[in-house]
Amino acid sequence: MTDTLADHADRALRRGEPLVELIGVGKSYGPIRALRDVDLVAAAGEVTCVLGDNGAGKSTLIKIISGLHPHTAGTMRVDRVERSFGSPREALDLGIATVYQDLAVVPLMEVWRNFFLGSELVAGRYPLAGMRIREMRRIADQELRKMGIAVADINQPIGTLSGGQRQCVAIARAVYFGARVLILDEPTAALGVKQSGVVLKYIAAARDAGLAVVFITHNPQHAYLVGDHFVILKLGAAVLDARRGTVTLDELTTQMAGGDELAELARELDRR
Amino acid sequence: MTDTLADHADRALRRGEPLVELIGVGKSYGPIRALRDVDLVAAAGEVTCVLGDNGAGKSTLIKIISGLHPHTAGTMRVDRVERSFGSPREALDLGIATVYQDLAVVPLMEVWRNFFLGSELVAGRYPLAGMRIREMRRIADQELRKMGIAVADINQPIGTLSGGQRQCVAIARAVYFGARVLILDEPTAALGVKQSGVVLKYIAAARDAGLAVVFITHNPQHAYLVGDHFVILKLGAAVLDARRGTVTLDELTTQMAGGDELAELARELDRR
Amino acid sequence: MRRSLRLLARPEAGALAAALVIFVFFLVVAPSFRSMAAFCTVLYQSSTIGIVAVGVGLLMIGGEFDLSAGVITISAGLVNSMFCWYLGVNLWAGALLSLAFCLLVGFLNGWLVMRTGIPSFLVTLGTFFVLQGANLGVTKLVTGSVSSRDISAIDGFTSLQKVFAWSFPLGAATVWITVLWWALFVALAAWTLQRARIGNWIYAVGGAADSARAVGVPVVRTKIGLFMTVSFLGWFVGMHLLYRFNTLQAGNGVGNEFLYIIAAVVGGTLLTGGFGNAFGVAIGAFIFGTTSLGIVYAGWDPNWFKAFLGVMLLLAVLVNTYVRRLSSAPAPAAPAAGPPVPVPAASGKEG
Amino acid sequence: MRRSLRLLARPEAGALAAALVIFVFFLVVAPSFRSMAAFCTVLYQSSTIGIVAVGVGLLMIGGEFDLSAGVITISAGLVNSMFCWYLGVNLWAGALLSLAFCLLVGFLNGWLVMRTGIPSFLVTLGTFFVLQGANLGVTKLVTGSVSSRDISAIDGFTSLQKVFAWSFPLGAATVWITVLWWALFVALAAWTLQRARIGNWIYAVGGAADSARAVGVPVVRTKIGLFMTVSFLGWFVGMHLLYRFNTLQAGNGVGNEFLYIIAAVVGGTLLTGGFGNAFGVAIGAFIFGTTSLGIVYAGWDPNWFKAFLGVMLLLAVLVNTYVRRLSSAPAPAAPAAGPPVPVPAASGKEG
Amino acid sequence: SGGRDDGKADSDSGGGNAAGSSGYTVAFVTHETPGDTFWDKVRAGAEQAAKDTGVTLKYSNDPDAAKQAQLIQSAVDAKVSGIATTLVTPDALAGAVKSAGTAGIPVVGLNAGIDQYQKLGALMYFGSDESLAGTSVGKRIAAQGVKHPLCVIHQTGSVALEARCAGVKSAVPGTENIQVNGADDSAVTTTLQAKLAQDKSIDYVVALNAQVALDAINAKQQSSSTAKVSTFDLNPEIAKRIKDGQVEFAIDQQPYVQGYLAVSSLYLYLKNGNDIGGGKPVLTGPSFVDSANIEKILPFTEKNTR
Ligand SMILES: Nc1ncnc2c1ncn2[C@@H]1O[C@H](COP(=O)(O)OP(=O)(O)OP(=O)(O)O)[C@@H](O)[C@H]1O
Ligand SMILES: Nc1ncnc2c1ncn2[C@@H]1O[C@H](COP(=O)(O)OP(=O)(O)OP(=O)(O)O)[C@@H](O)[C@H]1O
Ligand SMILES: [Mg+2]
Ligand SMILES: [Mg+2]
Repeated sequence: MTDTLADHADRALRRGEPLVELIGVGKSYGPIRALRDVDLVAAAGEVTCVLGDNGAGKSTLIKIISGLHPHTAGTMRVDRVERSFGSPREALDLGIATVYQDLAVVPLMEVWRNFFLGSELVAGRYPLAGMRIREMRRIADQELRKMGIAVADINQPIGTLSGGQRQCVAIARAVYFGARVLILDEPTAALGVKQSGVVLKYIAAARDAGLAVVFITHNPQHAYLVGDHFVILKLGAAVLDARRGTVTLDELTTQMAGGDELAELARELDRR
Repeated sequence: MTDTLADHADRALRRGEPLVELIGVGKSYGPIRALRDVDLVAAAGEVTCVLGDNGAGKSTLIKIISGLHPHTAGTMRVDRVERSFGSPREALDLGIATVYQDLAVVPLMEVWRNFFLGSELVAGRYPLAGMRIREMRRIADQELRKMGIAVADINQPIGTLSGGQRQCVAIARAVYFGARVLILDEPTAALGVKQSGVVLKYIAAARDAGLAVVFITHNPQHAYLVGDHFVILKLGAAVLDARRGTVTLDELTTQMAGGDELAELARELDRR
Repeated sequence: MRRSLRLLARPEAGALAAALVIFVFFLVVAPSFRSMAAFCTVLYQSSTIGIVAVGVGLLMIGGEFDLSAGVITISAGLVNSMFCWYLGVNLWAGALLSLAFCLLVGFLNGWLVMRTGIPSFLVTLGTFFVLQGANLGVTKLVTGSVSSRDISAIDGFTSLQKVFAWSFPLGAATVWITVLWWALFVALAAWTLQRARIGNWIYAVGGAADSARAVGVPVVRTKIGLFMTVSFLGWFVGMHLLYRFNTLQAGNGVGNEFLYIIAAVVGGTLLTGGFGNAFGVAIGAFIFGTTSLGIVYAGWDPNWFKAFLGVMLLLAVLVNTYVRRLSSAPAPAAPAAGPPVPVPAASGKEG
Repeated sequence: MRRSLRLLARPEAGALAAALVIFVFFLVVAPSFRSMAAFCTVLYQSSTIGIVAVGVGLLMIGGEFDLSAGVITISAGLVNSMFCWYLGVNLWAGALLSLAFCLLVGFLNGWLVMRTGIPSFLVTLGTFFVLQGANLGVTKLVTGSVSSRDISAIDGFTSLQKVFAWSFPLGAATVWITVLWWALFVALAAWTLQRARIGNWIYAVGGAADSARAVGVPVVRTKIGLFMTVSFLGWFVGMHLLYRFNTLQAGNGVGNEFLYIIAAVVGGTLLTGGFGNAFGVAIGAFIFGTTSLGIVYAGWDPNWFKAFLGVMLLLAVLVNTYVRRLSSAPAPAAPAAGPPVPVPAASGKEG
Repeated sequence: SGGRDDGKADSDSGGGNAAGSSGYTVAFVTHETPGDTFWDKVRAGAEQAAKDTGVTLKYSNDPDAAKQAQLIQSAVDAKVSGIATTLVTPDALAGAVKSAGTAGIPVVGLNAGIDQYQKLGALMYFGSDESLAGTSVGKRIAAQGVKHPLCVIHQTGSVALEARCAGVKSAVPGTENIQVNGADDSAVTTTLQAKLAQDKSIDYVVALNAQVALDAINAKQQSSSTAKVSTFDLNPEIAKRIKDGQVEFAIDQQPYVQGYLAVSSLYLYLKNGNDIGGGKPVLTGPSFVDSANIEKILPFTEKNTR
């Protein structure tokens, strides 16, 4: 899998260089303020983990970076240039690829078509040029197999896949097309232990290939396995912003769960 | 929260009595065999955990129990009576409530309407009897608060909630209406540490109130915290079927992840 | 509670604003529009569209179409009229027979849709053609012409006319009973949608039928019930036509099915189902009635009638959309591509 | 590859079977249907519906409707005819002007839909009314009557007729060039949908516009392009009508928009978008052509025409659904409520 | 060449009163389906009369009987001075016409309703009689030995069209009806083509409007049928076809006259209390247009007055 990433990664990336910077970013949905005054840096060769309660604004944050919603306050810089994306296309064109929590797949379309949607391989530059279908099928199949997912038929509508299989397609797609920045919104949520492991390996490989990775997860263990930088959101605001080394896994877990509640839970549930 | 469960639980339940039994159950989607020859017992006062890879057939299994698809082979018994459900209504009427992986909410409808959908509180028995709306709002709000979720407005369309918030609504609903059997398909997938804890507490409380719980999860830790019985599916067939005590957490994790791969992963990713 | 009231009021607020704009516009440009008589005529015209439109609106909220809703009004009248004329029996018997017939057609529509999985658009298109053909074929067979015979001399006519086509003067104006019936049906539908359990089910089967089924909503029964409601209201309007005009043209009614759909959609019903409101549909019918008669009152060139109608409709929808946006203040939509979240105002595939 | 071919062939297999059943049925019951001439007539009739239906099918796969597709054919012809007749210029200039006009209308339709978030059903309903009114109003203004004048004497007529309305004898039968054009457009659309990148986008914007946008599909441009494709094909048929019949009735074309939609849906296009197939749409048009003429060839009672049409259409759709179920062998649907998974055959809100 | 002939573009300019100068407003309500040539001429006649008499004309139309009744009602609401209306569905319109009477507004009937207009309370009637016109056509073609004519109904369920065909059938029992989609010329052509191929014994096609007659000629050529064609109503194209013999004749009920007389009679009634027709209907047709008189009529069809 490292080959895929290495093949596609932008070779001009230098470790530590900030690719995406958010400064005081805020976002309101009408009367609802989902995000306020958040700072975040996604640097090349680093994994930034965003953690937080349900409804804390994590998805909102990454939707801003990936161009799905424009932000309503603060500034965003990509490659040190201030930007406000009008559409996800603009983000994609800057090499920012995203796995959305709600997946962004088209249920009635075949798996391989979903994989290449928006970035089809074509045989020529004229408008109705044929797609290189055979190649697209092969690549889609191959990338999925690398994640340990063998779908019965790469031509089946993606709506007939299991939840986890769909998740894998979305991840494989983002990894394949993420040239500079890779954003993942709870990629391991629907995945089993094995597939989660594969995804974590992907994240590590992307980091090693020099990409900037933004990784949203509810699992502090997962975050701690690969993260360089941890941001915890609470009610739309950042309550913790720490580099690896300045925070331990236990601290992270405690922060996320709201202090002692977790200890109590473990005690309560402990049956042994 | 125990109050909710105790209030609604069927008082006639006796611990250990099998409420749902599957014997050699199989299911094909046209040419695709998603499930073959699976045995499973959900007994009152016990938590049965179903684990397995993505696409192993876990959701298919619970869809059979909850009446969404009929099975194509084997037999299912509910309360020792052989049954094949024609619709989820029949399952609900037998006190079987389900949280589906894809949630089964109606995005455009208000949160409280979704909460009570299919089981509305009405003021009378005549056809156009008014619903007890105020009461329904209060209950929905209260049940969500118990899970630590305070939605800004119980009247907002559920489609505007975050992924985790929606999950909480679905869980709260099933818990509230689950009188005898509670089925949960990856309920904690989109949840943070705190909310996951709450859900596990619910499961424990349901068990203690005498309900039979079927709990699908990818998280062996979660499963081990509450489970009495563990079934691991692989490619549609059961590969492990063990009671608590005959299996350790490590064995469970290893079985799920396919042996040594996990150890290798931990080694590979270990950066400390 | 305040907040919730605001939300409940939202869907029809836009339609209401649009109706007001159009109404005031015609008050200004058409002097003869400024009378109680004209207003009553508009109300009457709106009610004949609006009664069936209420049912069609419910059905569309429930995620289905009924293209046979226009011709069934005529079928209803013809069954009643020809049965009684041919056999010479009391008209009440014919009216009941006709009711049974219409309910059966509605049931068949719904049953076929649910049983075969064929889209309701196609199933009811089939019914539409069949009814249209049967109206003509049977009428010619029975009466030898393309219109039914005058039934005003048959027993039961006066009492039925009282029920379905009664009118009373109000100053210089005439108020038709259909307007009152319309108000009643709208109120009933509004209650059902907002307060009754079945209303919850209607929204659910239209918004996400599979999810609704999964939580135990009787999807099949709800949808079949909606089809039958539409045919019932079609029967009602058919009775009105028959007892107001005594005879019916067998070829009429065609095209009205789209007026009903237009009224529903102008009133804010989502074409893809799951969102809408009974008052909105009523206002949609009123907008249509006002516009089509307003143009006449204003005395504009009838060659351009349709063009005016089109422009007015577009205006109404624009005002509607604009006001609803204002009042619900949703996420500032990403430029051009429509809001990405299911905020009803402009969501779904139409967004 | 074998497997994939089977899958690609699937959507239209049902429609094809239905077409064959209907065709053979009429071969059996109508002796005069059994001739090359009759077949060519059916093909011609199908092509005049089918050409626009291809575009409408693409648009519906892309999740939108165009109700103005019927009248725009007449608008196209009228613009060409009246411009050249009034100014006495070469007809080619008028044809190009008309093309520009039609593309503009298509663009406006699409732009309004995307910009305002108003459902395309309403926007194009507005355009439909406006065009219908303008056709009549302008024609009356320019020519003083409600039909355009004979243009067969104006320069460029013969060459344009060669392009749009040429025909050649084939034995006793006449083959119209529209049939060839139709085949070409269908082939092009089929290529686009199956093989071109834009086809991928069309399915995506119809199946899940928000998801498509999220992965970088230019949703707005794709949809506007689809609206313009429909107007282009409308223009094409308008040119055929003009150069075949020389004069046009300003009130014509109304109602055809639904024939296009019917052809698309009978051919297996999902009314809610995201699923369908160019060949399917073509077969849908052919089924419609065969049925409506077959009834005439069979000499059945014309009073019942619509009833026969309705029954035949329902039959066609039933055969289509049944064959598709068989060939794709999806999950055995839960009784009555339709399959709970998005297997296209009968999914979506219509399921 | 071949375009508009600049010389005669503005035919009906000329003197006369400006509209409205006599102070009367006449509502003119018909069952026109928009875009029909026939009704266009009725309206042209009405407009000319309005211009000549200084009446303000309000024309409106709807083919649906209930909506037509509604249009009459709105004219009553608008307190016009007089109403001219077609009475194609007398029973359905009776209520609205009565309410005009109650409001003291004079009503005249035109085009259809010759037997019922008096019962409804209309003062005068100008028109032909659809079934009489049909019978005249039937008699004329029966005299040529026609056995099996085809009568083409281009609007489903239209009372007026059915009456014409019934008239033809009363004179030629072998008459067969066919329904076509009048809004689509290619559909009309192919349907007729199919019918002519299906039944070779059809020896005559009676079209009920001019455009359908043109389509019938097309269909005839395509199916190499020898059936002859005649039509109701005129337009410039048909006039030319009559001249070159492709259409045998057209039966004309002089729509322009119907419109003109309906408005001017109301004017005279209001102004002067006149009663045209002396309590009897005034017939404007049927009159035949064939090769014998086409030369005289051709120029008028070009001007849209015949
Ligand atoms: N409607 C369907 N049609 C065809 N195949 C299906 C359908 N539903 C599920 N499948 C297939 O059946 C298999 C089992 O699916 P299922 O959803 O039960 O898996 P799962 O164990 O729940 O996986 P996950 O953990 O990813 O949710 C998968 O291979 C899936 O592609
Ligand atoms: N389109 C919208 N309209 C209104 N409110 C919204 C919208 N989208 C999100 N919200 C609200 O914004 C808040 C943040 O939502 P977001 O989806 O960013 O949370 P999240 O951190 O991703 O949660 P989760 O972990 O549950 O996915 C929530 O309260 C949610 O209800
Ligand atoms: Mg989220
Ligand atoms: Mg699953």
